[in-house]
Amino acid sequence: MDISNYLYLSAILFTIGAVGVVVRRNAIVVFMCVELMLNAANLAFVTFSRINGDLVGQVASFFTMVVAACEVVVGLAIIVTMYRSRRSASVDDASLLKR
Amino acid sequence: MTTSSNLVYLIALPLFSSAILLLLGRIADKWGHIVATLVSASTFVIAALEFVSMRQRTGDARAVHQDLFTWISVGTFNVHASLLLDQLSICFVLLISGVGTLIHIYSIAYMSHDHDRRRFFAFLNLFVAAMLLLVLGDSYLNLYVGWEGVGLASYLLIGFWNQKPAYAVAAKKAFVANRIGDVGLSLAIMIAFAQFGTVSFTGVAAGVPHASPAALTALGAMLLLAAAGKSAQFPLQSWLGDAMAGPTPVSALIHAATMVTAGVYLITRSNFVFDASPTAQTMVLIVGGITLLFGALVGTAKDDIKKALAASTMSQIGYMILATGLGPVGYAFAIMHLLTHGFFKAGMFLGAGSVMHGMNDEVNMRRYGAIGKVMPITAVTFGLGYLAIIGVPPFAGFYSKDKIIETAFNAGGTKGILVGGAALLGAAITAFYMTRVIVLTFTGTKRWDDEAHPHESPSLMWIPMVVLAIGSVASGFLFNSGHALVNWLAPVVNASGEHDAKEFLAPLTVSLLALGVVAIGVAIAILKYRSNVAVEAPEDVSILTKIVRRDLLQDDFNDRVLVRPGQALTRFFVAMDNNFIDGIVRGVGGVIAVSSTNLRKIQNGYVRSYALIMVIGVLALIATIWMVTL
Amino acid sequence: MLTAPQISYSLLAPILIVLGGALLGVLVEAVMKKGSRAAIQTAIAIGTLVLSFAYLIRIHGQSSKTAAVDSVAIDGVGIFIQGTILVLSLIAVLYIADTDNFTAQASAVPGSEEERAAVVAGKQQTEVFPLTLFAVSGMLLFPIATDLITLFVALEVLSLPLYLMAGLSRRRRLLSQEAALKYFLLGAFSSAFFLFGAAFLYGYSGSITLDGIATAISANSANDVFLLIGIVFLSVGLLFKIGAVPFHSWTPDVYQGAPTPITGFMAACTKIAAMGATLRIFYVAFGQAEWQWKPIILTIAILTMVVGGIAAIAQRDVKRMLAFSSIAHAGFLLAAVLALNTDGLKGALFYLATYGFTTLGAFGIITLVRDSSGEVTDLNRWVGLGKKSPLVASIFTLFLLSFAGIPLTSGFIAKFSLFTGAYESGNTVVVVVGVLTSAITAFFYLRVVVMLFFTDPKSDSVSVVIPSIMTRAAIAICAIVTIVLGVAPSLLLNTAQTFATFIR
Amino acid sequence: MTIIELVPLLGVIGLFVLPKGSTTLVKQFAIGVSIVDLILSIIMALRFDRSVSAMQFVESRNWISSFGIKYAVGIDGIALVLILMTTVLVPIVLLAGWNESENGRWSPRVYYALILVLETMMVGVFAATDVFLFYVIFEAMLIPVYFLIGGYGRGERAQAAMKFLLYSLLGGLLMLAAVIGTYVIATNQIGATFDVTALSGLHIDSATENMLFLGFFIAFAIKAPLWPLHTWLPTAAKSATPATSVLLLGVLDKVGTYGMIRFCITLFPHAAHTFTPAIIVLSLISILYGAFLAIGQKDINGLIAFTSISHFGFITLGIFAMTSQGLTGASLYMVNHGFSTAALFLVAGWMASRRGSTKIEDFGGLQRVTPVMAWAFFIAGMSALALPGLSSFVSEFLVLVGTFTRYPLAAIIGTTGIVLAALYVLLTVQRSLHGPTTSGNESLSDLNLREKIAIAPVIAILVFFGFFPKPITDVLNPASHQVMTRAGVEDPQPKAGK
Repeated sequence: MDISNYLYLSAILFTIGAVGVVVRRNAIVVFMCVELMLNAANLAFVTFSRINGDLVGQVASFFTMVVAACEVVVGLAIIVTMYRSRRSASVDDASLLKR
Repeated sequence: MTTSSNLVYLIALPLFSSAILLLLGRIADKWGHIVATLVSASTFVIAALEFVSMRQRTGDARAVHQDLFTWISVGTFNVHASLLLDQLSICFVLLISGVGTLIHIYSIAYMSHDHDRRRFFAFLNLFVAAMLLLVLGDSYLNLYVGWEGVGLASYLLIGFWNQKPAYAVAAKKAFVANRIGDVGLSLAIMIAFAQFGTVSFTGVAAGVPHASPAALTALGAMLLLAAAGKSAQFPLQSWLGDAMAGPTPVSALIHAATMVTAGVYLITRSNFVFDASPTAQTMVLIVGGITLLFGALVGTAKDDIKKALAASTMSQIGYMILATGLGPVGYAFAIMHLLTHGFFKAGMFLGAGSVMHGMNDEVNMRRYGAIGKVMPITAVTFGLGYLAIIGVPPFAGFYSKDKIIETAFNAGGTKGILVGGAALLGAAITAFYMTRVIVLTFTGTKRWDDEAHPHESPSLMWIPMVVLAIGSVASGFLFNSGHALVNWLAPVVNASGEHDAKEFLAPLTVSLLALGVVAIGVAIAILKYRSNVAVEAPEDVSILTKIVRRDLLQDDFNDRVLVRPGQALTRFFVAMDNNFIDGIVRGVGGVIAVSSTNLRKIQNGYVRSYALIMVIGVLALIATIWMVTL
Repeated sequence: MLTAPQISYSLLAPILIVLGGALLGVLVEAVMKKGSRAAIQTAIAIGTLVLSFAYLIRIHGQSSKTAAVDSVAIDGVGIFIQGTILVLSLIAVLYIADTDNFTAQASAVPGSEEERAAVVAGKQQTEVFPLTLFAVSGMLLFPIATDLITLFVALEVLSLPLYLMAGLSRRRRLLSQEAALKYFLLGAFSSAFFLFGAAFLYGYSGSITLDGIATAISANSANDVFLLIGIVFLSVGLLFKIGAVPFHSWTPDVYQGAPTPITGFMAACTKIAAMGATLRIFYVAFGQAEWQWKPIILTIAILTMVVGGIAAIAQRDVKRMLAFSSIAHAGFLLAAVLALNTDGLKGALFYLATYGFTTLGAFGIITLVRDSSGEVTDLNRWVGLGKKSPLVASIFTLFLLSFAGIPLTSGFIAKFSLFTGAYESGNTVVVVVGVLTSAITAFFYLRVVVMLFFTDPKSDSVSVVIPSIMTRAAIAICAIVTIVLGVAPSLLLNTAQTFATFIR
Repeated sequence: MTIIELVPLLGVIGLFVLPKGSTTLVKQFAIGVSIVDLILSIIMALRFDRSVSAMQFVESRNWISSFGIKYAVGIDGIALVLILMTTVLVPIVLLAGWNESENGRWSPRVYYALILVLETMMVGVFAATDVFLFYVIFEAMLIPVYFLIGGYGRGERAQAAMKFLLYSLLGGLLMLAAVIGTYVIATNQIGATFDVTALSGLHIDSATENMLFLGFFIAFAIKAPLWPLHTWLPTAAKSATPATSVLLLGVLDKVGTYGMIRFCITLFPHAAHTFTPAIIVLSLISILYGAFLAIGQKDINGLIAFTSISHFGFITLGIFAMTSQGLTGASLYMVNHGFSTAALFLVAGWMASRRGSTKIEDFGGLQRVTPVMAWAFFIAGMSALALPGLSSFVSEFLVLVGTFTRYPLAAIIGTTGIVLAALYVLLTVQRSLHGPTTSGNESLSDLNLREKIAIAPVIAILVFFGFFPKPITDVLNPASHQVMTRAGVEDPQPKAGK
């Protein structure tokens, strides 16, 4: 199988993630879409690592995973606080700040 | 050329006297008029002394020059404040200081009841100073200072009673009309500098032979425009009638004897330009001819004695301008008429002032009548002036005006007949309207109210009138005896040797013709106004009369052609400034404000739409980079 | 035989010190009693930053080295930016120490009984100090990182604490939490772009170091789709942080919602760190590919200036206004990226420093203007402040004039040196648009001045609290720096000049 | 030189040291400071060498070394007369506007401080020989004026101040771009410098030169309001206090025309030639447009503002005629306009403060009620219409003559402006001074001694230099010559050579 297909997959995943961020209302789902984008990037890293024949890309994907984990911690904390005060996880409800 | 250090006093004395009177204010009320009169008299004495010493010299040495200081010196533009007294200017200096002094004396009495008499005298002195500077300056720019100075003095004096709106308007009108003329003088000076690199009379005269005809014509035309403004010539004549708003001595001094003749001086002084440019000379002739008829016609319909005299002044100056347009032969006669006119017209104005003084400032001649009986001195002096102006021999006007008519006919060809005919016709009309003035005012039946108590004026007033009357009688003869004035002026106006050109009509023929038409004019006037004069001007008159009464529609014309379009233009500009220019600025501001508000709408508070904007941004970036690089 | 990699700890010490301080702060949170935490945390934060700065000065002579196996570069620009960040965060900490700005208990639901109890108990939020230090350590690392992984990690280290800090406001907690949420979601979104771009750059060059990318670019002159995608996506992450249009939408909302001291900290330090990284990436890695990216950066620079300037006009909230103003300033700063020369770099460094001081000063003033319910940021209620408190209004005016770039303030010299660099490189268009936008921005700054001074105060107007000694000192420092650098900029300009170098 | 700049600044410090509460002391102190400055500048003028065309009293210190920016000052004839005008006008306006500071938003102390700061800057801007220094002061000057208009003006003062500042800033920022451009070119050719003399030796390609010229010119054209960039001026003049208006129109706006001579022509002579036709057309439009709008004005301060626009048209006309008469005339015009506008604004201010209105129609018959004030206004008006014998005549005529020798048609059109000048001055005189006394004006008081002392020197100057402008023209001539040499032009020769 042509290795570039992995890149196409990565791009498709990234696009799905980006579209998800734009169209989904639930903060958790939005956040999951971001994670999907990160993973798309990871896939790209690993693919390129394979193409280039070194390990740098794979190492990078590990770093990404760690960072993504940290992001989850912070993100969930924020989303939960938000949910507690509003009883809603919809990002559209958080629209007091505008204009 | 002789140098002298006295000339400056001619100007400095009245100028300082004026400044002091104005600065001291009320303190000087008691003695201000005396100081002013003495100062004026002293200028006459200085002028007389200069005249005497000038006569003792001969040839080029007659002209006196005084260099005071460098006024402006920028690059090659060098103008000294320096004065020149030559055969031409001494005539004017004597006239100005002499008539000026008489009028100062007259005014002491005439203005004795006015609260602001001191100020009046200060203005009079200011005028004398400016007028003397006008005729003494040795360059066009120096002349220009005096030129505008007399304009200012005239403005101040016309508007002396400026609490009356009409008078204030008249003053403004005079100044503005004069300013249009001043534009001409300014441009003339600029042309002179651009052409010759100098603005002094001698420098320009020296450069004239090298200049192109077009430049000279332009120069001449601009000088003529200047003269037309100052001397109330067509088409800038309309201010003079209104200028009669000023106190009568002012009318006599400024608007009859001196200032209004400055145009004649300017053209005579610039004879080298006009002699070199036949086109400019023809323009002068046309302007003079039109004005002399115009003024005369207007004079026939005026009921206001001062305005009648003003119209007459306009007409008489038309004669002078006409004469200057006739070339070297004409200048001397123009000046001669100017001097005799100075006497008789000033005398008549003072006479009119005297009548008004006795008649509670009534100016309508229809309310006069039979005043000769109660004011004999006034009547006699006025009468002598009258005889002079209509040109009855041997009074002054006969000599000067006949010479002009004669010279006009002798100009040759169609031109000669045209201008000569105009001059002759003017003489007839002059005779008509002046007779009308005399008949309406001094003879006939009394038409004034009982409240008026006409009485002879005090001696301070009638003495100047008598002096001027003597001048009206004798001056013409004196000037003409042995061509005294012609010869005197010859070095200045280059008139030598041209006098014996071919004659179209003999002098005697001209005199007889003139006397003939004058007699006709007088006769008609007497017949028409001998009796049955209505106190109110009749309304059922021909359309022609109405037009003449409206000063031949000069104001209507100005109103339609200048004032209203000017006002419309002003309104247009104001609207343009508020709406268009500021509007553009506001428009730009508005566009920014609107875009700002719209940008606020994009900031709608929804995270998802922010993310969408980012995505769109990314896509746009990719698209851009794609287009640029591939 | 494997050898341990050479780390050069001494060169990394400033970052390590800050990290250490942060960890210490966490320990303090865990161990110490509530009452004494605030003072200790303040002391630790200030001490850490001072120590770090001192260490930075010690090592600044050794610049132009790489450390940690070439993953960070200790060069002129890095040192300068680190120094600026340290000084500015020190000032920010002075504001933060005024803990009245932070929620008593972040976990309590706004308006709940629990929150009221916490307030009554006099509880004070002190987690903000270690968070700040963590963010600072990320900021210190971000501009000196020379490989894509370090960059990404540093980006997250600086961002994650900020997401939290944005939600810690004592008053208007709903807004604050919303700001945190928006900042977090969009920040994570942009991080994903950054990472995706990094992956493609790695794919293009086979290296994750900036040097390697630069080498690859100079080796292949042909356009490569990987390179283009890499540049665009990586730029998105960076442009998001510096708040460039169209990646700016978070700025006004977050600036408005976050506690004002944090807003100041973000506006000044984050922007400097992000700008430092941007400059490094574009100068070092993409320098050879300028024909590919210059058009888009030019477009974005112009868009950023214009949109920032225009949108600010209609703002009614002073913090939102300053947010848009910071967007416009980001546009100006992008001119330095376009310049791609030493003068541009010098200008940018000077600009960042002066802008940081002015911004912190301005936000400091905002913390002082209050009514009974807390800070008042509605501009309409600032009307007539000049009458009530001339000194505060005057100092605020000074900052505004500096923003507007009026001569004799530091902002003017900054603008001048920045545009000089841009002009030198032939980017006349950006200079002209820049000066025109400056006029637009001047309009809304001056409108505030009009409100402050030329309009009469309304009855319901606000009061100016007497600031604590620390806030007072912070504002004073900012004001003095703004004036001094306006009148005698040589002090800093010469430094910026000597430090305006990158190593690869 | 520096001392003259510093004295007012020290005065400002002094102002704040003075004990609180005593307004009179503050006023006396400020006037004292400005008089000391006047004396110093007169001493400088006496030591000025008229035979030298180079800069004198030169001082130079490094300021921002990394850009080659220097604190460099020095004066030539044009700068000298403008500085003198400034130092003369400041004490006069302070004395004239004795009570103006009391109705402001802030204390008189601030008012006097602002004016003294402004004086420092005004002197500095004319003396600066470093383009950057010039620019810095040029822009910084806006701030005190902004506060003077906004804080002590009347009517829509905040908006007026805003409009003024935005216009000026916009121009200033365009100029900044041009300054940067010039600097970059200098760096490439001769090294980092902002010295105006050094910069004038640059070789710039013509497209760039044109752009740079425009950058400078637009800034100056806004400052010196040239049509159509003038609309801020009437608004500002209507709102500012008389003293501020005098300094704004009399001095600050001169920086615009001064800059055209000092920078536009000197640095970019070729571009100056390229744009001359356009600028002359704009000048002519300004002359006529300003005059027409002056005629249509109902507000007395607006009227003065529009007359100034007309006069600035003359000044730019003279400058870009590029003849020695035009340049010297224009420089002289700047001074004369300063004084005649000062007279107009001060008297108009007194009239307005007495009557409580600035509408021309509210006056009327003042000649009878307050003769001295009426006379002062009249003389100022005469100066505005350039009556011979007053100094403005000399300058206006020089400008026109200078223009005529090169562009006759422009001079002819410009000359018609003098008729309009007569109209707008006399119409105003007629409406405000003449006619019957309008009700409400019967009991207005005439000028008091302080006001007389303030206005007398202005009128004396107008009259004296009308008759004897040589002291000024002698100082200006070498400077004009220098400018023309730099621009590579010579006076046209008389056409009819001898």
